[in-house]
Amino acid sequence: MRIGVFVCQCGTNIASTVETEAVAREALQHPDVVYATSYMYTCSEPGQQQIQRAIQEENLQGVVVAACSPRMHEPTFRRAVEKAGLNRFMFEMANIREHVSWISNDRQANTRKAAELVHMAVAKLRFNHPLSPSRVAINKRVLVIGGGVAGIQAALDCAEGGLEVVLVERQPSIGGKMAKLDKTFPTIDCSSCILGPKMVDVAQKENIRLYACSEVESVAGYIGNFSVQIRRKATCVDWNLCTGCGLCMEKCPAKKVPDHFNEDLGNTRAIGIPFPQAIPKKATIDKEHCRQFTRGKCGVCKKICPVGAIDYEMEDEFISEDFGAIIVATGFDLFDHSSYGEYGGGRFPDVISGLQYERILSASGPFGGHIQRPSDGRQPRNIVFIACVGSRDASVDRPYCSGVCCMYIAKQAILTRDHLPDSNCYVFYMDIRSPGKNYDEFVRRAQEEYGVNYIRGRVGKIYPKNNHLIVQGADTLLGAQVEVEADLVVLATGVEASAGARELAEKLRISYDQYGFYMESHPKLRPVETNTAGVYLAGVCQGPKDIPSSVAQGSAAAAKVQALFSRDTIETSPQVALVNERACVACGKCIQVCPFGAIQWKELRGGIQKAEVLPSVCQGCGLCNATCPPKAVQLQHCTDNQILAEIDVLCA
Amino acid sequence: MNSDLRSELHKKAEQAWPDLELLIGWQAGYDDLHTTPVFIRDSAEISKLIWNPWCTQNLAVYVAKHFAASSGKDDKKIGVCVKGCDSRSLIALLQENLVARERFYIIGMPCKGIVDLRKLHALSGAARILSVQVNAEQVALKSAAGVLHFPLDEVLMRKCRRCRYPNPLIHDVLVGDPLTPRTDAHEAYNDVAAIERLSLQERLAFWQGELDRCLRCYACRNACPLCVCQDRCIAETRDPKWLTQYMHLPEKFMFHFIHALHLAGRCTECGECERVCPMEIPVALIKEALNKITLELLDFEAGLDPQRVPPLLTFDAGETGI
Amino acid sequence: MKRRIAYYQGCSLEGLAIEYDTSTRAVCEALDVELVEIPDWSCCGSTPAHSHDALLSAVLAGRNLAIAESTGCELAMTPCPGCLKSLKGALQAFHNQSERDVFLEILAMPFTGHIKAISILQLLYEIIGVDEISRRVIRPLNDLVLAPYYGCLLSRPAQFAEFDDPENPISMDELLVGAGAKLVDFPYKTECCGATYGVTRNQIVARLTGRILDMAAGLGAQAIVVACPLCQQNLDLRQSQVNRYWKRRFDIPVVYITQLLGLALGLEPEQLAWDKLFVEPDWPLTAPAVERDHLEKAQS
Amino acid sequence: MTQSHDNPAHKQALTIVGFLCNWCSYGGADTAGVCRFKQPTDLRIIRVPCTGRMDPLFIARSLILGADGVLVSGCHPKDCHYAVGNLYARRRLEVLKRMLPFMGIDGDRFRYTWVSASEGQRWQQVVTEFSEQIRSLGPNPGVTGKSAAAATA
Repeated sequence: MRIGVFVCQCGTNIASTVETEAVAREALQHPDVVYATSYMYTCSEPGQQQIQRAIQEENLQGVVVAACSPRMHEPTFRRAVEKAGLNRFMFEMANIREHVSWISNDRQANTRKAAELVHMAVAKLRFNHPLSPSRVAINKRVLVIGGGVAGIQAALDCAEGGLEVVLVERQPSIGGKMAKLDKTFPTIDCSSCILGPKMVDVAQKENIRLYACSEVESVAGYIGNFSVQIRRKATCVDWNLCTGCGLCMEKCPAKKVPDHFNEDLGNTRAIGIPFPQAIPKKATIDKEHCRQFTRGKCGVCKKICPVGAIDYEMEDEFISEDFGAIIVATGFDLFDHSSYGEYGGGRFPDVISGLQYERILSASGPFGGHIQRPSDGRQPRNIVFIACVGSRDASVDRPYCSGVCCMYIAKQAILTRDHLPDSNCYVFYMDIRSPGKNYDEFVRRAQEEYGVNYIRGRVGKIYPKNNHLIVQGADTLLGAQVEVEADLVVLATGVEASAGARELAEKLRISYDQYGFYMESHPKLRPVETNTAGVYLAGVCQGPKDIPSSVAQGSAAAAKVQALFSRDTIETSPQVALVNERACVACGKCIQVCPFGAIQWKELRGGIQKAEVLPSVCQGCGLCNATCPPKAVQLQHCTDNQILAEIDVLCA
Repeated sequence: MNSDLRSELHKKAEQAWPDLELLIGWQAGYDDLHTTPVFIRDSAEISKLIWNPWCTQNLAVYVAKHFAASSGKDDKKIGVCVKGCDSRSLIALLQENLVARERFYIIGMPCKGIVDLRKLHALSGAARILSVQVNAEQVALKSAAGVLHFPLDEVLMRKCRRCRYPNPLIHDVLVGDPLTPRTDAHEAYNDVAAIERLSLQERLAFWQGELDRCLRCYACRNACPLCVCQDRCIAETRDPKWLTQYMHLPEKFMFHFIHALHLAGRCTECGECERVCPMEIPVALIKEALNKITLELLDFEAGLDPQRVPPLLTFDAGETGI
Repeated sequence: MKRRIAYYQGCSLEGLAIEYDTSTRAVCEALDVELVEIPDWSCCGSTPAHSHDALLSAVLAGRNLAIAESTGCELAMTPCPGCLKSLKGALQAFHNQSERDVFLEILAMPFTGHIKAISILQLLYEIIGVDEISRRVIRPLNDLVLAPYYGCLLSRPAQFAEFDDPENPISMDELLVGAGAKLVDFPYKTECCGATYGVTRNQIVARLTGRILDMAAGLGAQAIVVACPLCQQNLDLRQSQVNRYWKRRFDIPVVYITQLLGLALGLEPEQLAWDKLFVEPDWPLTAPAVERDHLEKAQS
Repeated sequence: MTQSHDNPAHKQALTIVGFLCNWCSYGGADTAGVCRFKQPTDLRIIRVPCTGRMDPLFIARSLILGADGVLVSGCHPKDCHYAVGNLYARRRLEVLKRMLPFMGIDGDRFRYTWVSASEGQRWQQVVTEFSEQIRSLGPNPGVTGKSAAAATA
């Protein structure tokens, strides 16, 4: 092999503590190295041209660049050598900047280390082989998991582009948390008026298939070719027949069923449609409270249903669908404030969560939009809002800012003052976080125009006294203790990862942070991708955010899918495992350990079994290679021989 | 007593024969002190089968290496005779799905211990051994120098002195009654502990001395029932090239690291590697040391429960301390 | 079986809070608990020590625990929450790898750190248990309406106290209910009593304890029940100061949990040092004892 | 940082082989470089995709051949880019670590650890500590030394 070595000076980044000329000179000593030089900026256009010229003139078959981290410029140089006619895998990098010049000022030691790293790269390169990617066809269907506003937006944008979309929603209706909101900040427009038409669009788009009351059971496959099993939970109502007339709900005798849509503030029936604008507008039986299930007899809905849709025997159904990409938009849950003992730990009915107050404010809510106390229905006069309940509080393991609470409190206080001009609103806050278009102006309006009393400080204690709630807190600006005799306390409960988020992440093989929010590929530059190719993120499942950001991410994820699907095939990395069938002893250990199910049995003539890697499924981790006793499985571009060559340079 | 058991073995082999295409057992060797494996394909040869304290070979070695992939004609099975320790090798093979249980008919031999020929020779000194009588407790060794008597325990294999499983843990039929495990068994890792008591330098010197004798004949590997790579062993392959043919210490160390680490969490301590070593290197000790580690670290002993997965082929996300 | 528990009395219980000491010993005896007084016990390392040097405080408390260990007891109980905090601080210093060596060096006594420090409430609630105590009640506190007041230290900081709920403790509540009393839903269970400001700035104490007394009175409590000498002192001894400050006429007895349980267990007021209270109860201390058989019948 | 690493007088050529997973620890080492966190210069890093790729034999071979130290570093458990590679690795590496001293090779010459791509400071600390540890152990006699005792004397 004819190898060329190019030592980069990176201006002075490398050259100031490494003698690059000496490194290049020493490289010429190594077997197969026929050309070595040092250059100011190897990654620059002239630097790349120098490599390409040398490939041609010196007839190089392999190139080593000693420069920055391969995580930085490996793709750049691979493209450069490819343009000059070499296979892009006939290239190796020695990291002499991040791992050498930047971590020590000892010129002598650095130069020796750089020379050894170059030697290792040369030794490895001598075992490199040209590799070429294979291509697999893309199944141009997309799965959207979660039917909140982010998922709806993603589904609509994909459908608009002509893609076939399947939208899976865990609840009986799409709409997510936004469907429960009364108004939205900072424009005070009605939440269901802006979301409703989008929900209807989802139902009407012919290329969107909606599975409500359904969950993703398992995911197999890889980008372009996912195979997903979906569990359609038994609703006990045949949705093909149900017309959404609501008769069953009217007649159902179980009347004391907690209304989850109204955050348990009111009661509903054991069968019914969660809210009037629900999509799909189909009834569902709540088995936990339905008398047919709890007592074994009732059957009222079955008798009354004009289309005979009720089926108590219905069981969960499993369907399998294939997709080329998956958008995850599973949203969030609200922090459960019962861990705040100082706020009553859930014992006081008039200390409520922010979402409960949304339902109270909503005209379709439990009190028809009249603000009243859950305990006695009395109209409150003094209302206290407490910010950062389950946010920015390490003591409840929620050190992060939920991002939306400052704004929704301001909105709720404004709406309260609007509804009840005689009321007094108090907001206890730590800091006001309002970085958004017209957001800070909105908070100012709450303070200045609507006369909401903002008190900077934490609340230490809430206790009932004479049918009031005494809110004890600190005003850190005045340096004084304050007490407010409140009638209603609204806790600005923060955002936390949706229940089941971790389990779904395991199925999708995407990573999540310690709080259960999904990890994007890069916090700045790849915000909607995950580390699993073909799986994208939208909305709060990735981290707290408001409606505009969720919608933007939904659209962004859709755009990513459209870009992926604009091609018919995708290239798969050739850095995958490969079985040498002659060496394989069919012990099956590689199949056992592969995290991706990428290795399977292959039967040769005569019934002889061998392991076989599916290159499009293999992610290239090399676990099989490490496990295989006769080393019949070799991870391409990181083979045993390549690693051994590097070790031998150092140790032999 | 041995003759009773031998006729019982013959009787049970005859009974099983209609379902068998092959029966692997022991037969007499070139003298009374040696036995050799026998592969019976004709019922007339069943009479060749013997059972005595010289039946040292672990016949499980043939199971995975030669017959795992073969499929039986007319659903006929392969019969194999196993001692308690040998049965653990079979279970280890089952744990890794290297053999199918239904392919084999296992004849279990409760075993009181196998005589270590090397110990006999050491005891007889230079004198040629003429004959040896073994009864329940005693060994009578007749050599040119006269008759010597020893307690049986003194001439048993190292593994037998710490045997906890005299009865096969898996079998289709048992020859003789199950035995009570010995109550005076040596601690499982006595011999490992003896090495561990040495200083680091002494240990290195010990292994340098022992492994320097290694010829890289690979007998230890070939006798191992769990070394299933056979001639694809990376000690000999060129691609990947883990070892050169150069006969120096690092290559010898490396070979024994390969052999031992490939058996980590798998070795059932049948001791065959050490028995067959022509240079009498205590190579089994390395595997025993690894077994001690996997037991302490991962609470695993190979070859006991066919359902358990060897610990290095699986993981536990919740485990701590490593 | 008689339980043997090392007893650390502490300085408060020798003086102002002697009724706490008397009643604790009496109740423990009635409950078959043998209190082994720590021989030659010394200062627990409270305020004067810990405000000067945490290590000094830890070693002072450690000395008492080391002696307690030598008595063979596995638990050391102290009724005073301040002492409890000091004793736990010693154990914390011992179990902290970086502090242990210097701690032991200064201590210069054998110490294994196996002993556990608990409060009287923990002894009654967790070790003896509400069930056993209520089984032994022969004079139920039938008509009494009580406000249980825990103060700051008994259940907090949570990771230090490792006992009861930090914001809404219930151990004393359950013990009192088990003894037959009625409770008010007392929102000031864990409010501040002013603590040692009683000495330096007693107006603060007057203001804070006034709120507690006001709440208890407003809810109709006939007594406030406490388990801390400092709380008791601020609420009881200083009640007249509070009355002057607020221009009120509070007249609420502030009693130790052990005094009330003692009555319920059939002990006489003299055995429980009821006469040491400043605000005397206006209700009879000894309702007629109920026959044990009769009580058990009623309970079953 | 002290300048001691930069003083050639303190130097004694050591060979420390590092096996770093591409996703976390290699990135962590890059981060340390970008932040200019000064480190000893004895470490030579071999990039592998995942610690799951690490056959313990690579480490055994390095130490048998005379590497003075071997450092393996990967993603934190449960943060593996390939989900579970490091969970397999930690068992295999720990078994090796405990086996080495039985064969007369100092287990302290081998360390495995978990450093994420953002933990540049932690990487600096790991490299510094490990290099100092190896420095205090001195050169590895390997397995060829005529007498092990003489080699360490």
